[in-house]
Amino acid sequence: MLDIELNDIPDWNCCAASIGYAGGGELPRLSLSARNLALSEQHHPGQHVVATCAACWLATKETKERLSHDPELFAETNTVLREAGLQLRNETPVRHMVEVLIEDVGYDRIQQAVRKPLKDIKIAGYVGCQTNRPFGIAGESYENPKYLDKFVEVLGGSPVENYDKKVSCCGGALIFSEPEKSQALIKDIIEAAYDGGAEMIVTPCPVCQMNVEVYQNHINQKYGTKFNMPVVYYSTLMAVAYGKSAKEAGLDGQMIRAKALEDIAGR
Amino acid sequence: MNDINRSMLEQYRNRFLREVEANVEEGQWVKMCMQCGVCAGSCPMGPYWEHPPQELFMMIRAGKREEVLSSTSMWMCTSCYNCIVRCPRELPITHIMHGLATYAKRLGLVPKDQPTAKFAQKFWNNLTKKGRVNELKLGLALYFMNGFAEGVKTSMKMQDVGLGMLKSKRLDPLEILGGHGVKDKAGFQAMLKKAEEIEMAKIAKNQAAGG
Amino acid sequence: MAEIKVGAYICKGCGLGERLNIAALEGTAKKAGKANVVRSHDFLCSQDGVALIQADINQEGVNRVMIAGCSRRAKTEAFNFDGVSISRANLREGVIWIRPDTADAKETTQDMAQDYVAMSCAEVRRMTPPTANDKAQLNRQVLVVGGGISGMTAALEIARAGYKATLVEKSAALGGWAGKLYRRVADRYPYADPQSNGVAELAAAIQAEPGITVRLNTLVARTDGAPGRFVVALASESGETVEETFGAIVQASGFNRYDLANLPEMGGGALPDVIDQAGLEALAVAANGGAIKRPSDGKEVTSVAFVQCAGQRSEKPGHLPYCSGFCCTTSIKQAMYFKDRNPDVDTVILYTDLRTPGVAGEDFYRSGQRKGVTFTKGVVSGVSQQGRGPVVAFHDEILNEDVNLDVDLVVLATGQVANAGVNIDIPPQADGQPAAGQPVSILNLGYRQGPDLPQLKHGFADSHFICFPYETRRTGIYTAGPVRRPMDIAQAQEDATGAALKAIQALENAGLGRAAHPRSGDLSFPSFRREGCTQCKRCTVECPFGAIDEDEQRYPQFNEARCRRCGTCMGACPVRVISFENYSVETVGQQVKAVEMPDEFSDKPRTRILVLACENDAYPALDMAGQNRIEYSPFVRIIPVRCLGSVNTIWITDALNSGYDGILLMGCQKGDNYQCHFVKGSEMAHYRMSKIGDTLKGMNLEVERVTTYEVAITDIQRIPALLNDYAATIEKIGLNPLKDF
Amino acid sequence: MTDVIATNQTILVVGGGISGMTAALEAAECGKQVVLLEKNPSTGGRVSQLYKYFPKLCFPTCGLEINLRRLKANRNIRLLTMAEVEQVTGSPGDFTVTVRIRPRFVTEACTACGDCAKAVTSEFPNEFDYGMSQRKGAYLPHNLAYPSRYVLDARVAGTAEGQAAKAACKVGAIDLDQKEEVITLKAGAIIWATGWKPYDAAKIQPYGYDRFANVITSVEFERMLDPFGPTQGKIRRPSDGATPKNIAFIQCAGSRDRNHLKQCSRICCMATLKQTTYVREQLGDAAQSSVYYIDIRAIDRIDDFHRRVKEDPNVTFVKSKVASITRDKASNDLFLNGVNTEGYHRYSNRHDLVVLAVGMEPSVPAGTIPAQVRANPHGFIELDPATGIFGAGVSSEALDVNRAVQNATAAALRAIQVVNRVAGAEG
Repeated sequence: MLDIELNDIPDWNCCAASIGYAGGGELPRLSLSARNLALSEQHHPGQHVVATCAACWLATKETKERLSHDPELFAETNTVLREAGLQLRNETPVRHMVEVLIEDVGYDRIQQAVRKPLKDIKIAGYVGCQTNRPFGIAGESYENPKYLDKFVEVLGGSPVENYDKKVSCCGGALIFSEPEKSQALIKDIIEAAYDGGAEMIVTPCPVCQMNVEVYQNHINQKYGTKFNMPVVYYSTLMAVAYGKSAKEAGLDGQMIRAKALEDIAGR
Repeated sequence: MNDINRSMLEQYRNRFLREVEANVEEGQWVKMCMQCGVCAGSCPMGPYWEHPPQELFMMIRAGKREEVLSSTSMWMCTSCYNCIVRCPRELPITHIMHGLATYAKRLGLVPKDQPTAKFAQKFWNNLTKKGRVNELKLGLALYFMNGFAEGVKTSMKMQDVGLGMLKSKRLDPLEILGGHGVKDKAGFQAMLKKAEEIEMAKIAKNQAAGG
Repeated sequence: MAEIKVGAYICKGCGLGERLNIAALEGTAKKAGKANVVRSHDFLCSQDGVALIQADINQEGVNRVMIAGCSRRAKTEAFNFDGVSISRANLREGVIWIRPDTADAKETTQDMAQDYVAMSCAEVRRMTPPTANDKAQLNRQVLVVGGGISGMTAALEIARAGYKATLVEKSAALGGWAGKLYRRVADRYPYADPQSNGVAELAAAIQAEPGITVRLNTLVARTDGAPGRFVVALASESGETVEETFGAIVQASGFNRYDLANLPEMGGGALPDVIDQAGLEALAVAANGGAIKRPSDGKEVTSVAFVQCAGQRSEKPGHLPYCSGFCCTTSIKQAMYFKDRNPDVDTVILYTDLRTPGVAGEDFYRSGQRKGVTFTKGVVSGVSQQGRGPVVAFHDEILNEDVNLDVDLVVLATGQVANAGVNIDIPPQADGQPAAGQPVSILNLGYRQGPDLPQLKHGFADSHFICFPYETRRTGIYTAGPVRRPMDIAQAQEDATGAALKAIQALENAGLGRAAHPRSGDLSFPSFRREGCTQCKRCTVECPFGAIDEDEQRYPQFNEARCRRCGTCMGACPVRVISFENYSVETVGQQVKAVEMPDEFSDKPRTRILVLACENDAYPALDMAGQNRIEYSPFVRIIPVRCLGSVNTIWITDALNSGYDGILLMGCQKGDNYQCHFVKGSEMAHYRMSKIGDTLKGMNLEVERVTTYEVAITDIQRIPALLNDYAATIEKIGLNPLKDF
Repeated sequence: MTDVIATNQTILVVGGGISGMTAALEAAECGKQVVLLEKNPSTGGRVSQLYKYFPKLCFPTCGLEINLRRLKANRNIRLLTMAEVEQVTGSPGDFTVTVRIRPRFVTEACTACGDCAKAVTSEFPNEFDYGMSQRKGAYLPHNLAYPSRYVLDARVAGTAEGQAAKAACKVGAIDLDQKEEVITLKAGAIIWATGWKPYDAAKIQPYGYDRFANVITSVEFERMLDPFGPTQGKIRRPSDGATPKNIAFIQCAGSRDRNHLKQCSRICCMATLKQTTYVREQLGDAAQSSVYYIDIRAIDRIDDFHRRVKEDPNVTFVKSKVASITRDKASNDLFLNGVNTEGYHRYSNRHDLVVLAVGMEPSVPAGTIPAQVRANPHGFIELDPATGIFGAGVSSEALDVNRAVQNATAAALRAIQVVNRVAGAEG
């Protein structure tokens, strides 16, 4: 529909997100993403590496950046890659899916493709951390990025203006090791969305999506709140707006069902 | 106290800053801190830090080796990068926190039962086994990480989450059969082994040279 | 001297024509004003209007021009005629803009305007176009006192501008403190490393500069005269003294080292390995790139602590209450001496506020950090000797704990003590010699008011003005470098260059007999009637600029080139023998008298209030009140004065005798934070007016009838309010009983 | 057509703020010919927008009045307003400068009587008040504006209001046909005194200047104190006009920060200490001031002033760079979040007004000057006599007024050295 074609990096490996550090040191961690980049250069020369996950994008892009600024580290990485029969030229642009949508496709074309505008749905655009920092989307500020709101707008929804917790952290991987502390953060994120009059939260980050959605019961138990806030991935919004069925849009995958979207998809 | 720790103590005596610069990821940035505290104020886990980053940096300069490396503080980092983007002096604080954590772990100074340390280790083990993370195994391992009894409680507590995610097909039940990982496992693991070697070689050098 | 011919020109523009009876004003100018030529014009500041006036000057021989229209502060460039005296009756800002355009205000407004016309005619009739004094002479030679980096720079910059400089240094070599530095702080991007102190290069440049004469081992034995004709006796070590004349003087006498013995609690003077920054420079010079060794046992220094603000920023006796500004970067630089050679040396800088301002400062700070210098925010409680070396006890402000730091060497960052010579505010002994404990004089001025420059604060000979850092109370003598204010080398060189310009400007002005700032270009200067003078010395004592000496017969000697034309002497003179060609007891006194006093049979309101307003602040504020159409009493008659210091009490008594009901003086803020542009003028006026109370009682008058206010140029709303309140007060106490005598 | 007599012995001064005026006056009072350019309609620059100077707490207009009197009296200086340098070619002793002059639509004939302003109704954000107030389309920039001539805003010049203004002017000073013109003139030496502008506070995102009404800048705070300013001299909260009781001052707002200006702007600490005295003077014990700082840089004698302020029980100092500001929607109060690094104390302090001590940015970054100058990467001019172009005031370094004037006086001599060499060569 927006004619973007993605192909898997053959035999990709996990980037260790930003939690590998207890086990692996600097070089082992960097080599993980370096391997993916090397594979991409080998199998899809000239293609961009596009990540749909914030953590993957950040880890991969950071690797690219640090290796290009640190010759010694770059050399060591290649020594390491040789063990896997690989070599890295480090020439591949690393991009986030959102970047591709905004910069290559553009809001206009995203809008043109809309079949079922998300009318009268108030949506809090929760950008989170790693899609936003330290790289972020060109031209956006760290504290109050606007692209997700624009996104909601072009899909026909109405964004929550200056959503207070737009870029605050959901605890990321610490949701596992420090559940109480992380859930406290999540509580604020959802609370702020309700304050802004949101019916649902949209996010470009899978980690955020999961963390903010799946722990609402626990938060309700602990804090006596009555949260029942759907949290959807931005692609879900697009799918619905572009006329896909609830199933195709993966709405059945929501633990907290996004009724408003299901209705539109059902029409 | 393990051997590396013992010999590092020997080599660096009271010059902890030099030790950090030589052995900790991005450690050479520590000296650039001007104690404005913007990192400490920007951290989402702020309230739980025993010593916030800027204070850790001051402690490093003051040679408080034991206190720093056995602190739980750097394990509070959620990698949200807020400190990095706000730091007026360009310190890659997130990485320094990760680096301190790694170093503390190598020196065997991590406080017992530090949950993030344990989880991060489990995550790493899980990942390095096959090159990809098996979420369900990781999940289970995680819930049992504090021993059996605790584990039962946790998994009960988390049951709905687990089931809910199964229902919503977020976790592929097949994964329990360990279906899914990199094909070139040998190369993958050789790569990681080599990387580890190179780093440990450096550290060994510093042990000898004292930075 | 051609006969006086007054031309009165009345403008009808800006609504004056509509609001005022111009014919009546012309009448006033003719009758009361005795103007020889009277004309009105629709738009006097137009080319046509200006041409009209110029034509009268050329053809009619008009040599006194009275312009009634806008304020003297407006259209100054248009009404700028050579060879004639000009006065301005302020009918716009001063009358129609501050009065309502109503029927019942019409008469009082007109009265106001007519009085101002009469006053300006009276004033201009008593003015003569000033001619520069005949003693004016151009001398392109500048004396620079002090051969440190400031003095060397000043001399070089003066010579490079095509003037001549004589550089006098008391020691045997040029360079001063800078010459003793191993390296100086970087003065160019990237502001990263210590660099050569630059003294050798400067000295070579001075050598090569034919315009500069260097005199080493030489002191200034005596300085007489004035800008353009300073006569200076230079005494060399050998005892011979030469006399030279100079157009202006730059004093770059620098600073003295703070005495470490004042800091025993820090080990100052007591512990061998506790030194000051100058001490460390000496060690570094001795090491000459090698390892720096500590004094006590010559051990190579492996750890050093720098204690910032040692004996500074503190009210304790013997301490310096100020921050010397340069010490933070200097300590960073000195820490680099160690780090650049051996990164393993531990260097700690203990500070409370790290003061590295600007681009240069912050870059240098970062560079220090990059080189591994440790910066600790800590308050040092003391330094003691324990075993082999000193131990610094301090409270770490960040980690909030007390620490004892063992080091090989401690460097105390002590401050600069100004070397400004004798403090002339401390009265000399009976024999005229400086009071005990006073340092030796630097300039040995033969001035009535003392041998050196007045000091501002903490012993520094600085200007009090933010906008005018080179304002000096001894015209033609400018301080530069740390004698003016604590500063580093880069600033001192900037400062020296600025002072060099002021010196050149002073000698050029002196050559033309022109006043220096703030009355720049004024050619008039005070003269006195010798036969009338009672030798009371008030003028010589009260001159804010020490411009007036006493000659052999103890008469005042005016040294016009030193004079700043404020008129404080004129205000001081009890027998009124001092006057300027264009500003005198007469020019103001006659304005006071020119105001029409309605007699007891008049049906007009009879209150009249005389306002003597400082032309620098009060008068502009009044203009701006007009600009904003803020109303005030129609009974005030305002006369601008050069400075409240020039107000002679005769004006007050004459005014009261001629029937004014009250007199208001408006001058600038006095006291420690004085804003008076002539330093003491406002102060003097307040003092003199405080004395007038008795006179008033003698005349059976209420003290309120003479009131003095401190105002500022920003009191655009306050001043009209003050005038109105005062008018109300006068209403309350009633008319002046002397009115109708 | 503006005609200017200038030779290769003329000194061109670019910028009519206090540094440029000083350089021009000091040179002219040495007998030199000077052309002074100012891009705004009137001289005075940044300092004319300040309420008081530190540490004397005296009024900038006081010194401005003196300088204006010197300027009016001096025939060696030719002042061109609304003029900007387009290009400089040539070499020391022989520069050719092209200058673009925007139309004022009001001629020298103007008497500043104000009739035109009465005839014009439309209003525009007042630049002099940083847009905190409105001004007429025909206006005198401020009380001490010099030249004392009105300005007709280009946006009304072409309209019926322009005609109305023209009709209202009895002295025929309004010329609606004025066009932008470009002139070229000679100069022997150039003094570059284009000064500074406040750093754009909106770029400091964590402080929400662009989102929160009660977060203002230090320069805006100065304007509030002017009786003729946007709040008639009263300290007020923009959100509701209420009098603040608990004011925060945030230091290094845009300075000492790799995300913004790397340099320390030098003046901000003193400006804040000064502004706490405004609060004390106007609100007494009814208001508290809190200063959030990294280092208080009160150099030399000025440290006395620093100590005096510290003695004020209503002023507290917190060693901390504030991490972020959040707003209480109901009250529009602000929460400053951060850590006091002296002993690690977390805070989330409530304030009802926040003043950002914004840094100094060169108005014309040295790298963009249309001439050969020696520039450092921070955008300031470094001394290089070989160029014949000399920085004066803040175009050469972040300076306070006193140091800027000192620096401008030095620049005047450097320029004189060049033209005197020319004079010498030409005999």
